[in-house]
Amino acid sequence: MNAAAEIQIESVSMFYKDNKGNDIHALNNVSIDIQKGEFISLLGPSGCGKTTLLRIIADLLEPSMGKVTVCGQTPKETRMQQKYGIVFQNPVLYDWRTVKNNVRLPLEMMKINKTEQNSRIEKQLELVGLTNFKNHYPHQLSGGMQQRVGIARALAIQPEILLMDEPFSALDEFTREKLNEDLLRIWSKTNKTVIFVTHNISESVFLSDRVCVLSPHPGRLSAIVDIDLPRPRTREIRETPEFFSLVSKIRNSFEGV
Amino acid sequence: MNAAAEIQIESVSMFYKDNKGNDIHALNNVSIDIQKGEFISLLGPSGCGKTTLLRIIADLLEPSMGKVTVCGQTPKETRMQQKYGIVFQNPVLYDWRTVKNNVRLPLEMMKINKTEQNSRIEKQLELVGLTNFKNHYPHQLSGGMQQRVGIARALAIQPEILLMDEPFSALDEFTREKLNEDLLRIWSKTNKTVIFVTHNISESVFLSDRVCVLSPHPGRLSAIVDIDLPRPRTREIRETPEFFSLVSKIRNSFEGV
Amino acid sequence: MNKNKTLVLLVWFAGIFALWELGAFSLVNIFHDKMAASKLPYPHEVIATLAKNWQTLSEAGAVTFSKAATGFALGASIGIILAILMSISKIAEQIAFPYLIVSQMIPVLGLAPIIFNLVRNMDASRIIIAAYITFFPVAANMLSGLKSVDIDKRELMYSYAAKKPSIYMKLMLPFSLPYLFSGLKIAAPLSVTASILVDMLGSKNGIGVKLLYSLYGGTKDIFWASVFTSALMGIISYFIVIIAERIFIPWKKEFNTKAGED
Amino acid sequence: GCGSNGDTAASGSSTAGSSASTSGSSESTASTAAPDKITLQLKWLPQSQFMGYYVAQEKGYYKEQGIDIEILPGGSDIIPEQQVYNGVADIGVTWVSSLMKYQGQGWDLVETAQIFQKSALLLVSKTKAGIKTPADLKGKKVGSWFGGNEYELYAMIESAGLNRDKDLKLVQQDYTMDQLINDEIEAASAMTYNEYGLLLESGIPEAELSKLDMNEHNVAMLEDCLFVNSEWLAKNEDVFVRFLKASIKGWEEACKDPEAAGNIVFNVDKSVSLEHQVYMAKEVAKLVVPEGFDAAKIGYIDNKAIQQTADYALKYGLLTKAADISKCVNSKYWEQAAAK
Amino acid sequence: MTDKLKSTLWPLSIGVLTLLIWQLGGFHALLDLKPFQLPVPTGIASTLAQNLTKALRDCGITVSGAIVGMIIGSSIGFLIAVVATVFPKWGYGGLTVVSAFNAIPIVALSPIMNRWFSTGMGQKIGVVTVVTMAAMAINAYRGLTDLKPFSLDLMKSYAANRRTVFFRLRLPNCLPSVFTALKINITSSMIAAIVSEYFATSTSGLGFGIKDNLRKAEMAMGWSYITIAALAGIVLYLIISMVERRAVKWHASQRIK
Ligand SMILES: Nc1ncnc2c1ncn2[C@@H]1O[C@H](COP(=O)(O)OP(=O)(O)OP(=O)(O)O)[C@@H](O)[C@H]1O
Ligand SMILES: Nc1ncnc2c1ncn2[C@@H]1O[C@H](COP(=O)(O)OP(=O)(O)OP(=O)(O)O)[C@@H](O)[C@H]1O
Ligand SMILES: Cc1ncc(C[n+]2csc(CCO)c2C)c(N)n1
Ligand SMILES: [Mg+2]
Ligand SMILES: [Mg+2]
Repeated sequence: MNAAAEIQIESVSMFYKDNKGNDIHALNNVSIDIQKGEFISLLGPSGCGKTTLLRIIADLLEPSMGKVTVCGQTPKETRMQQKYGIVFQNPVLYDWRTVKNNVRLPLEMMKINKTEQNSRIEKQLELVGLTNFKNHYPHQLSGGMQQRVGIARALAIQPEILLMDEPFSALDEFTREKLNEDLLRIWSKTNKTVIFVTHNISESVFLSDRVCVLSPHPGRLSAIVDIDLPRPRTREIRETPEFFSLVSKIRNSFEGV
Repeated sequence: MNAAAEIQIESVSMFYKDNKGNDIHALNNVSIDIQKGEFISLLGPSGCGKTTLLRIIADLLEPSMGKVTVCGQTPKETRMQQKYGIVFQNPVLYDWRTVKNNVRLPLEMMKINKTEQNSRIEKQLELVGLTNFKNHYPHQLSGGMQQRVGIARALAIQPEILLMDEPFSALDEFTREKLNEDLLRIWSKTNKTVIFVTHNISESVFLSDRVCVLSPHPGRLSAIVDIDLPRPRTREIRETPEFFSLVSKIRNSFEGV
Repeated sequence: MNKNKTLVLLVWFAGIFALWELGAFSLVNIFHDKMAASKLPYPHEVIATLAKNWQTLSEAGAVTFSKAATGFALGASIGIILAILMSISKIAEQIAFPYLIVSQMIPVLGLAPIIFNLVRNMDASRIIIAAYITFFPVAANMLSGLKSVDIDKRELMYSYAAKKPSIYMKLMLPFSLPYLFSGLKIAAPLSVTASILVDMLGSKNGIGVKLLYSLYGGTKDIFWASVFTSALMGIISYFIVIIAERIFIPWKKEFNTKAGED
Repeated sequence: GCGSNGDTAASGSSTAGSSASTSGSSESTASTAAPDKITLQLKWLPQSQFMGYYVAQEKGYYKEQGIDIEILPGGSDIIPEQQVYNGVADIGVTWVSSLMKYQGQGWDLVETAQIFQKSALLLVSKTKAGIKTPADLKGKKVGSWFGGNEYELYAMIESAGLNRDKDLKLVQQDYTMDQLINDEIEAASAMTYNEYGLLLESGIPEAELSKLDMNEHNVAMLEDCLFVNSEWLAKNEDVFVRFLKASIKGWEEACKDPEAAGNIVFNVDKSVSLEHQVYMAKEVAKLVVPEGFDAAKIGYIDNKAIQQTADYALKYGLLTKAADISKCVNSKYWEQAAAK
Repeated sequence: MTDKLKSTLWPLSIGVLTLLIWQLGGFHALLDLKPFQLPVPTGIASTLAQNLTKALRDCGITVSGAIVGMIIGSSIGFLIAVVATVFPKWGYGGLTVVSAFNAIPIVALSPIMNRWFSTGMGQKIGVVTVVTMAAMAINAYRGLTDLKPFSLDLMKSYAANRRTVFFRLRLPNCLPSVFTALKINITSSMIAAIVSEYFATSTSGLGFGIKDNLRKAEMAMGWSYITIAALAGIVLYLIISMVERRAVKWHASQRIK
């Protein structure tokens, strides 16, 4: 156990109740230490507990067993200090707010002044390529566009800890790769901690310092793979043999499940 | 124009209205002929109009201009004959039905007898790996599991025409690849027409007879690529140079946008 | 209802009781209001009267309550049917809704003779009047539920070329159940009101009769005890709807309230 | 005009009309034939105001006449004229002026007996308000039930030379006396037999109250009478005569022993105290059989009083044209019934 | 535009047809009514024309009482819903209490309010207040608590306090329900105001006019007052639905074709 770790996940288990009152064992004894400024990915098959783990870290869910420490305090305290920025698996936009105002939402909450709000909104919408849609309502957007609004909203916070749950799953490969790079650029400038849920192995390799592979039923940590590719990473790195070998290493640890 | 085509899309354009009443040009003059039994993919960046086109074919939307013919009749007539099976981009499950009963929904509508219903449900849930969750409610499932229920529901219909809107986007690569193969197996056995929206190039190459690449703002057909890989296709084909060359061909046509 | 909620409810009623008691006390002793007994009588006295006359009041209450149930059943059914008709056709809604509002503006005093002439039977007229008073909130709520159905959920049905009956049975109705139940929660106590009003249209017994006679006969204590009884019936009817809601909406198991706030 | 007159009814005065006519008025045969069902619509709640009918019912006088009676209570939302015209009830109790108004509008209703011979309406005030004569009403807030009950007040006000719109403020009363007790109004409408008694029972001593009596100021209009739909009457003459017979007998008995009558009414409905019911019975007796009135003539229609009622109704705006008394009223059945 | 035209033309033409049937004695034949029981439209109209100023004055009195009472009652109802939302444990009782009030008939309430308020207006407002509380409380409660999945999680992740959650999430979310309640309350406030006037210490208002005239066999007068009440009700309803269309245009109910 590393005392200096920014996020300590200690033997976390999670049981849900099904509608007959039986336990569904979603996570089993997961322990991970995450360093400050680290970019870590959670990888695993559908239903293995990635979202569950993320929600526990974000204090949206209490673990049934075990404990999570974030910045030396409870997740709740961290949450109360507004240190989290979360991209949810479904975009969770507010129907009554336009794109612009959905992104503005957390900024209002953080008492950021209006001009700063506007400039951040501009910047993030630019980043995700939605500048022309800023006055649209969510129901007027395509699925991928909605997801991008959710990304812009989380990035606009410039959070200490960025939790992203399959943020790019609804995006085409090009937008995805572009946003991968943008994300890395932002991250390297600000040195925030990122926990990134994905089911795309090469994405996880491209982005992360470490990749945590979860196996399902119940969700267990089956491997942690260090990604020792140099940074800054650019598009070209995807073509290198090191990259491929890491991808297949992970794929194997995955398949071994 | 091919008179024998199962689905004829003729110069279809689509305008939405934004909230100021201005037109949003979503599709511009798209024409595609799709043969009976063909597996065709729609590929394109987020917001380029893939869903819009699919919805027009499915008679969920009227094109602003142009016309679509399906099986020699209007999409409406085809819809009324219950020939469509659709996987929506978000799973669209009914909260008040369990997994099992969500899959059952279209079967009830098609007046299929109860034993047949049950056997089809079993089979499809088996296929998507949700047998153990058949009595759960949608809110008790992970994102990817919900999407798989949507897939099972569409397959259970055994439709003439299968329209799939990014069905595997929330799935991990392994599940995805497995389902890719399952889908091909089912398709080759039944020889149904499939229109498959995806933003995953290699998936589109693996699955399709032809890949239609759309470019955005407004959505236009920028290329149609024939995939002349032999069938039946198995996992191994993904490693062949032909596969790679097709992928990069499409990637290029894509990037050329 | 669990023990906790019962307790909460008890605290509520105790609180209201105490406040009321205080109010009555100050009316008598601080404001020296000579109308105190009819403005705000001591609740303990009302309850004492209620206890003393429990036999007659509960009998009268039962008569009224059973009529309320009939009126409610009919009114709610009409409300649901109207809402469905209005949701099936926008034109129907545009035609009907304004006239439903108009219908609600016709007081029973003007309506009763017309209804009687229609059905030529006093008991039937009474039931119709009770239903007439009850149906509107059900219709309005149900309609707003039917109109709130997510568009993608509708499209799924549409893609199956589902017929109207299955669309309603399998989608629209289940979806709008929570809305319907809101309407029923409003309508259930209202049906007690309606039934009381119908009592007043020349019935021989019922809590409405007690209310009217005691009001005009100057028996203030019975009047207030009857008011309490009708309120109590309202609460009972409300709880019946709540129980029904639990039974009919099992999938709505508070998965929204689970994530509390700080 | 007052709708169809008594002629049509008179023409069928033979016993041919009714199927139950064979049982006639002989008191013994009633038990064999099925009794005729009759519904009576009261103008107000079941109280000693209507004790005659309750006594007759209780003592079986209707049964003796081969009548199965149902007495429908009234209330603030019930208009007896409409109930009878629509056929909800066969026979109704209402105030004469109100009936005249309906007749004037074309409702085919006819008065057949006058139960109350005097007006029972009072204007009651607290002595401290200083209202001793109608003229003292000037500048006061005066309560009325309206809806046809205001014309005696109009007559009283204008007979004192006051203008009812300018010289005082007439407001609506809610059928309780609370507004007077609460000093929201200075004078309130009250019936001698009911509201006035309620005031006393509420603890206000009689000495603190002053009342203006319509009869004393010669502005009385007739109140409780029996009326029917002419069409119905034509088909049910015999039953109706038998009904009148039993009712008169009931009233006679009730006025003889109001205490007992009050008790009988109390047993019908206990929401009002026995004490008040008995008080009411005693007061009502004074209206049905006033001093000097022959108890055998209960229900007698005094054309002079009717005429005065009609005159005031016309003068103070209830009626727009004079009522033809001969068509509004038909005494024939009462005469048949009263003839022993 | 044509849609708007249709939406007024249809009800209007039905109304005209109804009036015509009524005028020509259709209802009288059907219901076996005499014109002196139910006057014909022209009779009502000419009576109304003769007494228009008085009728309008009475209408003003009733409508203003109804509106003020509705505003107070709806506000109280809303407040109760808020309490029930913010303090779920305790607020639950408030909803029960409010439904108890809903079971006290106007006929009993009016004399009570006569004691409490010496003026007709005060009494009217008092009655309407009590009558309109429940519909608002119950509907607003549903609107405040029936949130889309995860929308509360989003707020929680911002460490939003109750106040913020309330104003930024619950309040906009409950708007559609509030409008439903207002539509119900429009009618119930009018009828409550009217019936309260049956017993008010005053001789003005539509209720007095209706009752006084109907009792005195002045049917045309009585029905002209009923007509005015109906018209006032419609106008109030139209105002509410116009505001609704503007305020909740993002909601599904405003988007169905
Ligand atoms: N509210 C709930 N009630 C009951 N079971 C639940 C609930 N939420 C999740 N589960 C179960 O917990 C397990 C893990 O779910 P989770 O959402 O964490 O998966 P995931 O790894 O995010 O999957 P995906 O990639 O499909 O999103 C699943 O088996 C799911 O059925
Ligand atoms: N209801 C609507 N109202 C207005 N504009 C809309 C509506 N639906 C879609 N659009 C617009 O039409 C364009 C195409 O949307 P569509 O959903 O077809 O994209 P897509 O190709 O499916 O994208 P994605 O991959 O992100 O799902 C987008 O620009 C979107 O903003
Ligand atoms: C419908 C109607 N309601 C009340 C009265 C007035 N009124 C007549 S008798 C009576 C009871 C006296 O105890 C009252 C209040 C009426 N004439 N008509
Ligand atoms: Mg997940
Ligand atoms: Mg799409």
